[in-house]
Amino acid sequence: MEDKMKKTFNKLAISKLDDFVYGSCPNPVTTKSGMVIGGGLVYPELNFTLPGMDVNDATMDKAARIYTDIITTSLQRAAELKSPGVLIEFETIPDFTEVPAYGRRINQILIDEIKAAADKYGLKATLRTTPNDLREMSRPPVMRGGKYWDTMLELFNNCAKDGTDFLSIESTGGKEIHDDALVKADIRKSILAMGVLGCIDMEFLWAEIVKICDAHDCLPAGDSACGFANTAMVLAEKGFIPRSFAAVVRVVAVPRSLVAFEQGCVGPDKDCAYEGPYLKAITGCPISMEGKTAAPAHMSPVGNVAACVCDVWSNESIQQVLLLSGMAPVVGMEQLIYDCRLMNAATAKGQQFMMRDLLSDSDASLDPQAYVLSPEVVLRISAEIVKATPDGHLAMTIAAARGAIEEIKAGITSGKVQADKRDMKWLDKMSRQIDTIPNDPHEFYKMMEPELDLTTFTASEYGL
Amino acid sequence: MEDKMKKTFNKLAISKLDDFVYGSCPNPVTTKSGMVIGGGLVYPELNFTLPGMDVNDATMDKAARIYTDIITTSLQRAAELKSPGVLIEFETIPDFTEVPAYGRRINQILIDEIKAAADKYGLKATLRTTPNDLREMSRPPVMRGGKYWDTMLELFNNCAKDGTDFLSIESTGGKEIHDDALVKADIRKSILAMGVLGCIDMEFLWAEIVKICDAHDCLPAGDSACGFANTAMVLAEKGFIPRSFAAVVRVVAVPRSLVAFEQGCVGPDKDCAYEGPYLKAITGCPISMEGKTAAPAHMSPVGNVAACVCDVWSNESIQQVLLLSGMAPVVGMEQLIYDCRLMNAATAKGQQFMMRDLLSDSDASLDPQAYVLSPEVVLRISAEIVKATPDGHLAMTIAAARGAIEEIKAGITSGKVQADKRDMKWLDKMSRQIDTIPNDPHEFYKMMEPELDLTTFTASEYGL
Amino acid sequence: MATLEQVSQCVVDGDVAGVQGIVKQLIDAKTPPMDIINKGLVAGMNIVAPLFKSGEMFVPEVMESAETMNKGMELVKPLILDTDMTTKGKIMIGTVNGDLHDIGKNLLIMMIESSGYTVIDLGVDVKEETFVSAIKEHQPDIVGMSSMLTTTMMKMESTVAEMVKGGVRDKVKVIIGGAPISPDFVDEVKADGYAEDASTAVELCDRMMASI
Amino acid sequence: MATLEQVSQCVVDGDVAGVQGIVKQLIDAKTPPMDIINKGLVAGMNIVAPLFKSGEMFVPEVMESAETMNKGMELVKPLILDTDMTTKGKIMIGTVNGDLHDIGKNLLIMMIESSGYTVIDLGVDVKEETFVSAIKEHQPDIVGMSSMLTTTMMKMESTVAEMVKGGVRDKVKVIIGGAPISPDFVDEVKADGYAEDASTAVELCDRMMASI
Ligand SMILES: [Zn+2]
Ligand SMILES: [Zn+2]
Ligand SMILES: [Zn+2]
Repeated sequence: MEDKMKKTFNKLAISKLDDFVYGSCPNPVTTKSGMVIGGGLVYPELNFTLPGMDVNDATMDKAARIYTDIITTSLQRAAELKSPGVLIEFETIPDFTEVPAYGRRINQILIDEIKAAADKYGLKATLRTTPNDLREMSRPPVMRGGKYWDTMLELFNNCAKDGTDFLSIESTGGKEIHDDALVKADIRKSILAMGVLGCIDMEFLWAEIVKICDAHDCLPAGDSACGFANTAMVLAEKGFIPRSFAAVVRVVAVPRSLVAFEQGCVGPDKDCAYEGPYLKAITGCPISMEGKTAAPAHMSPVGNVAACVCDVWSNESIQQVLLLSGMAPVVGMEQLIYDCRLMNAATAKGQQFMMRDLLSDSDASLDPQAYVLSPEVVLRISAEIVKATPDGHLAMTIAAARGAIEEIKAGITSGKVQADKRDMKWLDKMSRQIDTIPNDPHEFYKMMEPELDLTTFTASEYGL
Repeated sequence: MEDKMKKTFNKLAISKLDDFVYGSCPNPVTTKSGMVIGGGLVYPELNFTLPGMDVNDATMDKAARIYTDIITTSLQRAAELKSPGVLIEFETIPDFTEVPAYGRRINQILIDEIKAAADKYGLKATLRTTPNDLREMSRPPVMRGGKYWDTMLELFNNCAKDGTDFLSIESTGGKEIHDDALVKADIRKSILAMGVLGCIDMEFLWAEIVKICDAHDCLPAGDSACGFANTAMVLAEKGFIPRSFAAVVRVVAVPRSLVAFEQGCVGPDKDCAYEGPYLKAITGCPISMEGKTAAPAHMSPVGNVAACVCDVWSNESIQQVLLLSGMAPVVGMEQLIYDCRLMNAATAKGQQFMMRDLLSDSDASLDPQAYVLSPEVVLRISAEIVKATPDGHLAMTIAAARGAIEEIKAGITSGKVQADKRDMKWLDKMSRQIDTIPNDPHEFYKMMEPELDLTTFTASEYGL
Repeated sequence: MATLEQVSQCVVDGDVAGVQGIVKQLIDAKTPPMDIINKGLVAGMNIVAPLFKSGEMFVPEVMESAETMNKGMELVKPLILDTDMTTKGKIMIGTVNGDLHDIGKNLLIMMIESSGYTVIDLGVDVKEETFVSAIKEHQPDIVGMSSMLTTTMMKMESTVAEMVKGGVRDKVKVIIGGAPISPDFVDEVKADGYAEDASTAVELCDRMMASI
Repeated sequence: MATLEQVSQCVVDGDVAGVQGIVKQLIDAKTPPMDIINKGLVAGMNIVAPLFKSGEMFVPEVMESAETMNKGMELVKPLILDTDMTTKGKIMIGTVNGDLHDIGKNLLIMMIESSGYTVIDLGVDVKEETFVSAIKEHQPDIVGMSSMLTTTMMKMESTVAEMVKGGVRDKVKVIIGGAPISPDFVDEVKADGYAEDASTAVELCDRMMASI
């Protein structure tokens, strides 16, 4: 079993703290509308979803009206607030991917309204389309073919053809194993799920998505370990699993999400991929991040620190509900724009590094999950990850886990990060577990096989 | 007709830009729970309201459950995020003031749960109670007696007795005239409404509220020109009236809201009083402000600049509705805490002035309403206002209006603030109108009387 | 020689002081009074409305235009029969029980009135029974209710219920609006239409009248 | 000499490796098997549940406790009659049609099971008809439905409707939960109860069972 990296990242694209800041990166991306993402300014990225309702033939007109209303009012507000540009994410709901005609219809509405806002207000905007990873609708998941695969690719293809600027996905390869890793706080299983299964699956999946992008005037943007590391964050926030465990899982996700870039992604990486700062350090590509302004979608311990090196700043998602001032997506747009204004004002004065450090200082000492997102920690662990690149994804993932554990331990010991009294015990336990992992992914899989629930998982779907 | 100022502010409490920043002020206020407001840290202030529902005997149990749920979950989140302290505002809905037993019951729930959170988490929290100004329920309003006056004072009294820390109100004296001033963009009528009627009424009203506070262990916090200047902001945001007019109205509100401090208020002034920075400069007392994090309550052009010199940072209000992550008030608490963390992180590094300037830079040039909230403009106009103090409230209000007009004109001319092409015309028109105002408030009132709708307004209620 | 276009322009410019002079000239020149109204004064307001909607005119300017139109009307009205004066319809407006917000309601009334409707303003804090008895008295085509508070929006439902009880619900169209009101709320309170703001309210009324 | 307290402690500590040795000693010492279960194993889980709720124990620790309990049970079960084993009730759980989220559902099942209920797990993306046929087959006391998406929450309503049609609605209590679900939603979909999270779900089930 060999990694099929089209591109390899043997060294950091950004190695110095003085080059690592929000708004700019070595490989900025220019959109059709002329926004240069990573070219200096931080742009807002708005995502939104339907309120509680059924989606079917009978309700699609209503759904279309709701999306039309959301996009027109949000773009109008962006124009009123003189935003220099806006990224819109269309993260589909499962029904929209299952019935690609539904998803395509909404996608077209967004494309049309973005165009209309350009004409009406001179607003620059760009669209990211993120279909659902339908493959887990089969239980156990069927990863490389079958009706869900075909259906999902149909939506990717059609949206690319219709003029979407970016394609993304939150791919789920390995999740069927990782869910169990999370509730058992089992770091080995997490490493197997993301560092072996996830990487194998993303190589296959992203090779396909990149092909679709190449066939149309469309850019492959990136993936998110949302169902892995964000689920860990949510569970930690509820007190279900240790925060230190969730922090390590976050970093374990890095080599997995990096695979998208090895296969040709150019960014901006997905907003909910909090592993983004690592990807930016390693690849030099722009990233989208979300933090306090995404609180309507999920609470987090990383509300400010998440912004330190973002190139796009997102609200994650909000359903169309009426708040006192207006509809929630418009509120989200306004809040994002003010956040971006503040960061960009600092850049205009050459104070972006100082702002970055304040964003980091304000959170990093309060939670290990925030600590591992602080720029200097990110750079140190990223350096460990790329050192392991020649040895493949499993080695990189082990390096990520080890790096995170050592950094958090050192942070706790030196008082740089507060921790629960139980965290050190868990970190030690994780260290010991990682020491038992063999270097060969196949051997590792064989070792773990007895502990896997094989009713939820088909090894051959991963070429194992 | 003479102004009855118990305290006069003949000079600025803060006259230098280097002393004018968020989090600290010359006259900090210490709460029973040990928070020092204006003593260095910016604290969050959370306000919330019921979702769409009737309030009556049959539903009060439900309302009580909702308030209990809001306060417990919000304080829990504040504790989880390690907030150094929290201000809770109970801004009543009209039914709670009309039936003081309702308001008192909810107020007691908040007091109890604040106490419970102190015991459970060690969280410092404090309560501001803001009854409604019921007097406008009579049409024309009855300002100095009658059933609405008695009912309103009953709630003030009982909440003070029960242990509320702060009393506030958004008083409405003069609003019956000001509504018309707004839709006609008539600056003279605005000055009459706030600089004469509002000031006269607030002297009377706040003398009473301060008495109530003195009788109990309670502090008079301050008033807001919400129904005046915030209505102007909302109308300007809809494109109904000129932004420059709304900006001038904001500053016109300053002497009116200052009356609360002349009568003994100590702050923190009301969150929605965007005239707060002026009050802080003049009185040296702490202020609460709201901006981007209050977008669920109302959109605004001052999302960041509003924070420049705040001591408390508020969400204005949010109804109890479910968002994707949880209930909206908890989301509000989280967002406020992250905003405060960032400001406080800057203070910890001695970079609070730099942060203040970025907050200002990011908005001030984009809208005259933001421009008049930038700290240096605030200090300059405030200096003009206090110069007029010996001549009374009308003179101060005229000075405020003139100062605002001149500053905005100069800002537009020098390119410091963008304006609509029609703004300069409106500024000139306002200047000309102000030139016709006599110095004597009585004479001014007589001059304006023919233009007033006397069916909506009773002069004798203002001692005129 | 004064023209009907000049009358329109006066209205657009809100030239309260100048309009009567021009209208007088036209009357003296035997211009048909209904032309002065329809091709002059009302034509002017028909230019104003879209300018307001697109943000090129402010409310105070629209109010001056409306005042200018009324000034012109003062001179023309005595010259025509009452029956010649048409109204687009009769609309009754009120802020619901417990709610004191009136500035939005007043803007709405101004917009609706100057677009050619007859308006009956019930004011603020209007009790359920008051709506019903006023409907019986004035027989409006449309009843508009506004609410600005989450705790008064439910009064729309009880007001409609009271209309049903009073036997007048099917005699009027009911439209609603206000900050906490979403389009879905129309069904919930059994109303007929929703308007987001003053401009769209006029369009809504036009649609409602067309469907009566 | 081993004690029942030691058994409890093993469960609390999640001592999967050690529990069987101690249980064996107690069996050899003729401790009544039902005492080993109730005063040892179950007593341990009764300590665990509140520690989890207060945040002093993590889910993986609770899972180890549950596993420890099961290890102990393996030895004791053959010594008792099937009829001696009581269950607090039978609960059926599924994520609704179109929804793939299962981690929350699985946590819930673990918590409910280790508190003494028998659980039937229908999995994710459970069609309306599947709920109904499974109710007929397994005859649970309570049916729990979860949904994590605003666009699948409505499936709760259609599932309850299907239960009515299938004639099984009044044979079970229906409880619901999930991120987009608010307590008010219970009435909307005609369910019987709402749980905010796994801990409160157990309490809800206890209340529901008491009311049956
Ligand atoms: Zn995600
Ligand atoms: Zn997203
Ligand atoms: Zn207010």
